[in-house]
Amino acid sequence: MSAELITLYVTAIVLVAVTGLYYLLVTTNLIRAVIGLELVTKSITLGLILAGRLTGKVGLGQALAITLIVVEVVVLVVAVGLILLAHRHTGKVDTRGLRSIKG
Amino acid sequence: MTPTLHILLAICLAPALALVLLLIPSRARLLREALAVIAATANLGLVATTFGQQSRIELPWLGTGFDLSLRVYHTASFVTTAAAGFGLLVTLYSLPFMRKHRAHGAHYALMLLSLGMANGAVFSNNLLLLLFFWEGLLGTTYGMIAIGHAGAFKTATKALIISGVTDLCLMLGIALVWAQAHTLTMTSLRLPLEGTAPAAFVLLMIGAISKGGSMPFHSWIPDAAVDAPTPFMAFLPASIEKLLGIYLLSRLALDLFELTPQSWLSTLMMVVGSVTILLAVLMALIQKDYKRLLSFHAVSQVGYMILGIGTAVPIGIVGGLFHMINHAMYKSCLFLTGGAVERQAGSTDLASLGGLGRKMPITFACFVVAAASISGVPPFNGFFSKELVYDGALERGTIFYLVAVAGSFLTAASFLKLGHAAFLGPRDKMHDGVREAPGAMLFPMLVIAGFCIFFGVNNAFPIDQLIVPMLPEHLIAEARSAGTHFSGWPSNPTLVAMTAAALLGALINHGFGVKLNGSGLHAADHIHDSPGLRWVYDRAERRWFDPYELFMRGSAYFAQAANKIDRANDWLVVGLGRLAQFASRGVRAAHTGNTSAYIVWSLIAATFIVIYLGQ
Amino acid sequence: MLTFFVLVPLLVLLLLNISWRALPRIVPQAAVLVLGFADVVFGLALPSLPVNSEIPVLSELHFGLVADDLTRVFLVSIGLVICAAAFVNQESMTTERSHRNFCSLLLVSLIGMNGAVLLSDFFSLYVFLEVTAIASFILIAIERGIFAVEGAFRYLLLSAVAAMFMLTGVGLLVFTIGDTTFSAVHESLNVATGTPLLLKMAVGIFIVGLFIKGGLVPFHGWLPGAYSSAPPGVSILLAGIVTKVSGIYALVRIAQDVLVSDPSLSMILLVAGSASIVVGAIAAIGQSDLKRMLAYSSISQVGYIVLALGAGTELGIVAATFHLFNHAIFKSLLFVDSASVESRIGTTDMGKMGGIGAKMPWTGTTTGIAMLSAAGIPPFSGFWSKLLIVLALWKAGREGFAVLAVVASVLTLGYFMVMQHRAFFGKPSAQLDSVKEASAGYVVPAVVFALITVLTGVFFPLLKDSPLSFLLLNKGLSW
Amino acid sequence: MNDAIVEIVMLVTFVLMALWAVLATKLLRAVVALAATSVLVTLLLFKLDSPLAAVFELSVCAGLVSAIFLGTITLTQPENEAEVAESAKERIRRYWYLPPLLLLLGVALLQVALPDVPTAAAAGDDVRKVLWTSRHLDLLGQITVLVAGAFGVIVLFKEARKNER
Repeated sequence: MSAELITLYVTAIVLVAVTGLYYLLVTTNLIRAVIGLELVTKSITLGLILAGRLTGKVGLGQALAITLIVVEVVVLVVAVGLILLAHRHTGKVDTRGLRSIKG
Repeated sequence: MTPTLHILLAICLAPALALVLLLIPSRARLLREALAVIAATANLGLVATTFGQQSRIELPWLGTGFDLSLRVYHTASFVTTAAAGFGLLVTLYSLPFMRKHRAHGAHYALMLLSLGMANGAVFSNNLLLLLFFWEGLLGTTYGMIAIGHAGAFKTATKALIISGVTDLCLMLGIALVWAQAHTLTMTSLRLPLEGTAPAAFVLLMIGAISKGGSMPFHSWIPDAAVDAPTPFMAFLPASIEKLLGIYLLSRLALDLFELTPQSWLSTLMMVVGSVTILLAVLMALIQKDYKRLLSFHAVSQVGYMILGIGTAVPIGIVGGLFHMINHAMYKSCLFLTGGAVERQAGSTDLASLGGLGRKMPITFACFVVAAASISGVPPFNGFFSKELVYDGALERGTIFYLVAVAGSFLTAASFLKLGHAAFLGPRDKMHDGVREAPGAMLFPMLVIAGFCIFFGVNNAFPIDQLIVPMLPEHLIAEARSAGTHFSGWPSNPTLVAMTAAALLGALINHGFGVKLNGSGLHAADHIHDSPGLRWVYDRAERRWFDPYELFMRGSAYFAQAANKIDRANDWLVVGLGRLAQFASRGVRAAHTGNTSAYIVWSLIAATFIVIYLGQ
Repeated sequence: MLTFFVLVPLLVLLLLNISWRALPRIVPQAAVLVLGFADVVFGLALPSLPVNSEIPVLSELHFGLVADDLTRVFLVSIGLVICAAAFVNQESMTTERSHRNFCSLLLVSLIGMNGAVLLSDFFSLYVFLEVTAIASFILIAIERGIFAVEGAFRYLLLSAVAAMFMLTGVGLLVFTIGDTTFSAVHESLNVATGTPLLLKMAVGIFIVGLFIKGGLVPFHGWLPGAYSSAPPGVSILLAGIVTKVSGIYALVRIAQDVLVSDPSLSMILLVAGSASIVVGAIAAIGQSDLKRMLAYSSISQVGYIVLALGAGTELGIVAATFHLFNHAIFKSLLFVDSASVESRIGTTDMGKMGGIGAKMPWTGTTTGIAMLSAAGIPPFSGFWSKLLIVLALWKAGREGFAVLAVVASVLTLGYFMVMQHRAFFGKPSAQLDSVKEASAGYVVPAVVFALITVLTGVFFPLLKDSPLSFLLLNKGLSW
Repeated sequence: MNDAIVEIVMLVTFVLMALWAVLATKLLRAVVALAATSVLVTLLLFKLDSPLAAVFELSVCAGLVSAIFLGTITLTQPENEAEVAESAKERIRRYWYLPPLLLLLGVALLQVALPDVPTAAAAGDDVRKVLWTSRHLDLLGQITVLVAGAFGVIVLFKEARKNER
């Protein structure tokens, strides 16, 4: 792999992570926030594999990525469950409905 | 029992039983009371059997080379036995007195805890360990005041702050000792008073005399007298804290530092003692509340002890130490009579009392013995210790002697007033149904009054057997070579005559006052109104001489633009509270409930961390 | 060892849920209590247990587990807090089914925490912390109220951000040395003459994730909401142990085994610790809700632990661990007490409690003990750990931070006094006339914790030479 | 060379798909874009010699996750178009500082990371072997996580519906 290609990989990973994080922060829709979260997870998966590939530990990278995918999907399921509950209470999937605990 | 186990048990048993006591539900009141009495008795037994033992116990701590060492020796046995004795008597007294109190269990638990702490403080042979127990005692003091009536919280806080500050002084003093001697083991300390040692001495002395309740660290005691339960007053400020404070002071003056009569520190102590004697007794004279009057005497009398020990001559020291034990007796006895009056007559306001002597004869008799004792009437114990102190003071300077005698005069005058107002004179109709206090309350009073007489008539026993062995060898040798006799009738007839004159003067003054002002309660008003003193009193009543109040008031002026609060105490609590609340409101306003904002905080901080690491 | 702490609970968890309906309520409850108690017992007795696997099939595998004194302290704390949570939950949870789910999730949480304190690998740490975190999200929302959902979702989002940081750190570790075990990272950090910047950065970024999970200022946004909206039993679990294992345990482990006395790490810890102490205490003063005040107080106390780690010395680590143990005890105790008050008057608003101490003496007294311990008043255990913290900072030449720690103690005392004054002291209002002491399920754990606080405090001087000396990590300390 | 161009195209598409997921006005399209991003990650994983992880990514992320999202969208109320546009405007006004901040974080990472890029190594150990020999603790973790997820479904979904009835 050439150095330029690696730079490109890293740039793409950082860009997607930044996009996802930005989206997570600014959106008022709970589902969209979770979509932002998923984007970051994807870039991290790719990053782990890339890191493993570059140090010659593809197996390690894959092992970590698989565990990561399983863990994150369960987090997603719980998040969706919470969103549905919030929807049941407030009738919306809006972050502004979840701002009552403060101070 | 090995000595180690014995001493550890003496320190831990009472607190442990206190915890057990708290576990007993409040419905099983009798069980609680029984346990409290058993614990106090066991404590007395444990410490009394250490008499005659000599041992040191080292508990290595954290493997640091820093030993928590305890030491059993005559002085410690004596002081703890006295403390335990008072503990037991006050416990007995509390049985009827505290029966209906809502914090019944906490009272006994805190008393037992205090006993354990006091034992620990006296047995510790390491200044840091002593500090630990000292602070623990501060905590129990706080608790015991706070369980008084609803407003006692404030007084408790005042006590906590004053004692906290002086304990900080103690801490600094210990640090200075460490810096100079590189050890905190008390038996291996003997610092010459040079370099930073005088500063250390003064700081440690502040800690000691503040526990003793000397001016200017006294101001919480009169407040506590009104707010806290009476047994507390008889227990901590009147006896245990005095014993501890004077114990530490004597250790400072006798062992830890090389204090000589030539040293300016000796003079300083004598000045503090004299000022305390005079100012506090002047305040006591004008009080119109039984317990508050007594509490100012508790302050005043500690002045005699400081004066006596401060003289740094054997006879004065013996007098100071003897006065310590005597004072603990008659003052707790007086507080107990105060409590009996409060319980039976429902008030301690002298204006509403009167003529109780016939209704409560035994209480009155105990009062008379204790009052005669505190005024220094022969042959009660107070007379002999005061004479010793006078002797020592005269050796160092006539002015100190005169102040001490003047204090005696005023003491006698104020007790004549108190006895007259409470027990003699016309009886209020309200008190027709008043009866003598129950036996459990009379018993401790009688025992203590008996000791007052015994220690007076037979003063050779306490002085020669208990007090003199507390002195270091070289002082005993010095006294022996000078042919000084401590016990028996005072050797200087001039001093006795002076005392007699002072007491007689007090009696005449009282008669004069009663005639002038019409009643026993107002018998001291002419002193109050006399030209020079009136100005002082007016200001004292406005608490000008209370450093705590002064400090608080100063802060209040500073903040008057912000809020109009006359009591400086309130300002500190409320003002600092407001400041904290204001800051808190700012912090809380930042927590808007917006999750994104929280994540952004984290990201900003994370950016800083990454940049910092990247350098 | 793994068998005891991870496999057995997992097996029990599965068994409990296979035969779902047949089991009476007491069975899952008992299972949690037994397993939690086993944690305490094994934690106390661990040195005599074999470190490698006992099961023949698994004996080939080496899990790279650690079982030092730090682990033991945590195992004991985990067991104690889990038992308390189960006790309190037994009383407070109304429906049968949510109680069973609660017990099962408690077991999940137990597995996650046991695993987390035993392992020695950055990525496995992430996995087990996520296990604990997921159990916590569900537990917070187990009664499905809107506030609980909000608290849980906020926790989930910030926890996800934390996971991102941790994974970025792991990614960088794989990228630089191709290994994620503690020992490998430690060796690589020491081998090079100049510490490789990227490697340190990787650990640093991982630590940012731990900061979020541990709720340090300014990473703490989720914590007050999660603590105060959770059901009583869950608050105890979260405040007592979950955030400590997920954030602080790993920090201690890294400070002890990986980045040993690294100056830049020390600086970060010191700054984050001080910020947490001050901001947490100030925010706590203004709270009117008991649980929320306790949550901010938690932030402040965690600040002390991190500050002690920032000293960068062995004494600092000992002080941090001991304070952590104490904190687990007294903070759980405070949450147990808030639960018992809530069980009687149905609210945690301190304005409505005035003078409840007179009506609920056990609760009032134990709260007082916990409060004094938290403020560092002798002879309670908190005094000793705070003393050790201040000493550690002073010895490390961080005098300014030592002074800060002492001064902030006054703030701690301040907000607890406000709390005591408003909630427990004073004259009970007329509405509270019929209030009685809470039931045994609350009082028993409260008294046990209070006893631990008092006994540890009183006998601390003897701790060094006792079988409990592992609480001080068995270090040969010198001042 | 040809190979590299394919990878570059895939990377660019990956970024574009992520941007589409973010910019899509309709939630449904955003989910589809997310699935597409997932597919591209799968392809990139294949390119990086990680077939097993790729399969996982495809089945779990592109499949299961999308299904979960679709289910959520159908269960909840649709968004109001005007509100979405409004909030998009507000977000630019309020959070203008975020992209620079995040980029700063990213660039800081890149700056540190890039100088040390190791020379590419050949594909090494086998993933199954790694999983079973040195990462079995993670497997235990996975099992527990899945159990926890099952409880999440029980607690958060199942009972919610029961109560609604």
